[in-house]
Amino acid sequence: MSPGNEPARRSARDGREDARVIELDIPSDVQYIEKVVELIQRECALMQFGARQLMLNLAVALTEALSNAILRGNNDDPAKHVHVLARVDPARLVIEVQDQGVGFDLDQCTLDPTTPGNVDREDGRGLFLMRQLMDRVERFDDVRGNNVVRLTLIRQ
Amino acid sequence: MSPGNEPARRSARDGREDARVIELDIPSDVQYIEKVVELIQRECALMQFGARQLMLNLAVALTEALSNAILRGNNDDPAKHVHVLARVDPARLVIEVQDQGVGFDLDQCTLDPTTPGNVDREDGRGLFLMRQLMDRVERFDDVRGNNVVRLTLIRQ
Amino acid sequence: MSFAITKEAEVVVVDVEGQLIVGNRQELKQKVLDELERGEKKFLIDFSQTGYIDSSGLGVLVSLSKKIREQGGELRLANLNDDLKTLFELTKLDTLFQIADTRERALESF
Amino acid sequence: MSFAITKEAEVVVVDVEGQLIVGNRQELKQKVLDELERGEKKFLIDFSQTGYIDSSGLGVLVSLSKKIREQGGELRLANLNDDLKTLFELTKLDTLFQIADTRERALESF
Ligand SMILES: Nc1ncnc2c1ncn2[C@@H]1O[C@H](COP(=O)(O)OP(=O)(O)O)[C@@H](O)[C@H]1O
Ligand SMILES: Nc1ncnc2c1ncn2[C@@H]1O[C@H](COP(=O)(O)OP(=O)(O)O)[C@@H](O)[C@H]1O
Repeated sequence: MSPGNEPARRSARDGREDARVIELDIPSDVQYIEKVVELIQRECALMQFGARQLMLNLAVALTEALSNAILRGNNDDPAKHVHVLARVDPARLVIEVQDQGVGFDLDQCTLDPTTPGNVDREDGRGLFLMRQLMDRVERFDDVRGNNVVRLTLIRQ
Repeated sequence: MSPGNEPARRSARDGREDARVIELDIPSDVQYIEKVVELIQRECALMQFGARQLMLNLAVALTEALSNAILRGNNDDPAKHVHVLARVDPARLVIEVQDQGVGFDLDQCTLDPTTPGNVDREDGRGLFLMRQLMDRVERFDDVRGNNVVRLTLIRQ
Repeated sequence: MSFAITKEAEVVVVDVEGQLIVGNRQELKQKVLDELERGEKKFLIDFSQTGYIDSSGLGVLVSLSKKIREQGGELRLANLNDDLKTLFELTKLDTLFQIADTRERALESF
Repeated sequence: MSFAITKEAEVVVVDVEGQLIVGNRQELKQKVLDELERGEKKFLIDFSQTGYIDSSGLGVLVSLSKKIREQGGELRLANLNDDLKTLFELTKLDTLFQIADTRERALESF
């Protein structure tokens, strides 16, 4: 083992040790959203994420992902569940929000609410805000065919 | 199918439909406790549990169970996780708090903090309060040998 | 999360305490529509005690602004913090609403 | 969750805002011990803005009451709501502490 290897090894190990994972499974009811957001905010606050990332980027984007999962994916049916996996380390937060719906086309469904024809619409800002406020938004099917939206936020 | 069977069937079905289950998995850090309690309080508030049961019985007993799991069961090691399963229906709340420790003897460990010699102790009130504030407290090992504490609170 | 309604001179002032999100936006909508039905015309929504707003909260504000205008009334917003300002800018809703820095300025502007 | 410290006449008054639990009790303990080291002798902890207290929060109160007594000082508690009263009764801590119904009564009692 050459001494030159140590810094890299140490930092890789630190990265693993510093990572924190929270997992959550809730019935589809929008009344849970705020408390779930607060729990993940607490997790990120412990990882020194700044106030703006907690109160704007994370709070709004996660609220959008959860309400879409509850209302769109699961049709507001409390018998269906939403699963949340949040992994945070000093570099980034990655959240996966899984619903029991059939999924959707992320690009097709994302509107631009800032065009003159859209700016006074009442809906259609959710995916747009998620993509503006997160560094990365992805959608995929998990192994069981359930819809997953993955949000990534780089710590600043 | 005789008509006489219907009420029983219907009420059994209603019971299932009304039940709500929340599942949570958190790293061992007491900083998460308050947010977990708030999430389960919200769940019970949606099931019409009264303010006193939310703010006294549930809040204190669950805080005790979580802090024992984090500090006693998992030795405050954030790499170890605490798993929470909360099932609530209109009749009762049942919460299971699982840690990765070897367990303990519930009766042996429960002190009476009200005796003259104990009343000015700084510790030793957790299990006593859990048992005073919940209708039932049980401890057992799950299939993997992990320690589980189960709290039951009848709705009033 | 709650919505406190007070009356200052001719203006109905709503303080949004906590979040304005999918779980409570209907409550805000109903409270304002009730006042509108009672004949009130001037509305100020004050966000000094607000945490965050989601897209459905923004949607309710858009909907209320239309309904108030239809009745010949006016809606003003006040006290957006930096995070909320960003939210309105990202969605260009800062071009749709009349937004004042302070409650006093908003009240004067009617 | 925070602990606001003010001084009324000779008495150090601590308002416990939110919960007093395992995650923040050390902060309360340290704040009171700091005042004790500065030579303060009279302490009042006001629970009018408190949600709930867990066993480790109760433990900190017991510990503080001993430390304050050791320095020849006095500790009073005030404004326990019904839930908190039950908690003190269940643990018989109502026999250990001097508990006043209101802040005023507590201040007068020194
Ligand atoms: N989890 C989901 N499951 C199914 N469809 C979704 C999901 N999330 C978003 N969508 C689709 O994308 C559309 C746009 O979503 P969004 O931008 O959040 O606006 P809104 O929800 O206001 O319509 C939704 O109307 C829905 O058709
Ligand atoms: N989850 C747990 N795992 C292991 N031991 C436990 C657990 N919960 C409680 N205990 C044991 O029971 C004892 C009494 O617990 P408690 O009444 O909460 O008082 P305290 O935690 O203040 O000692 C603890 O000191 C510990 O030895």
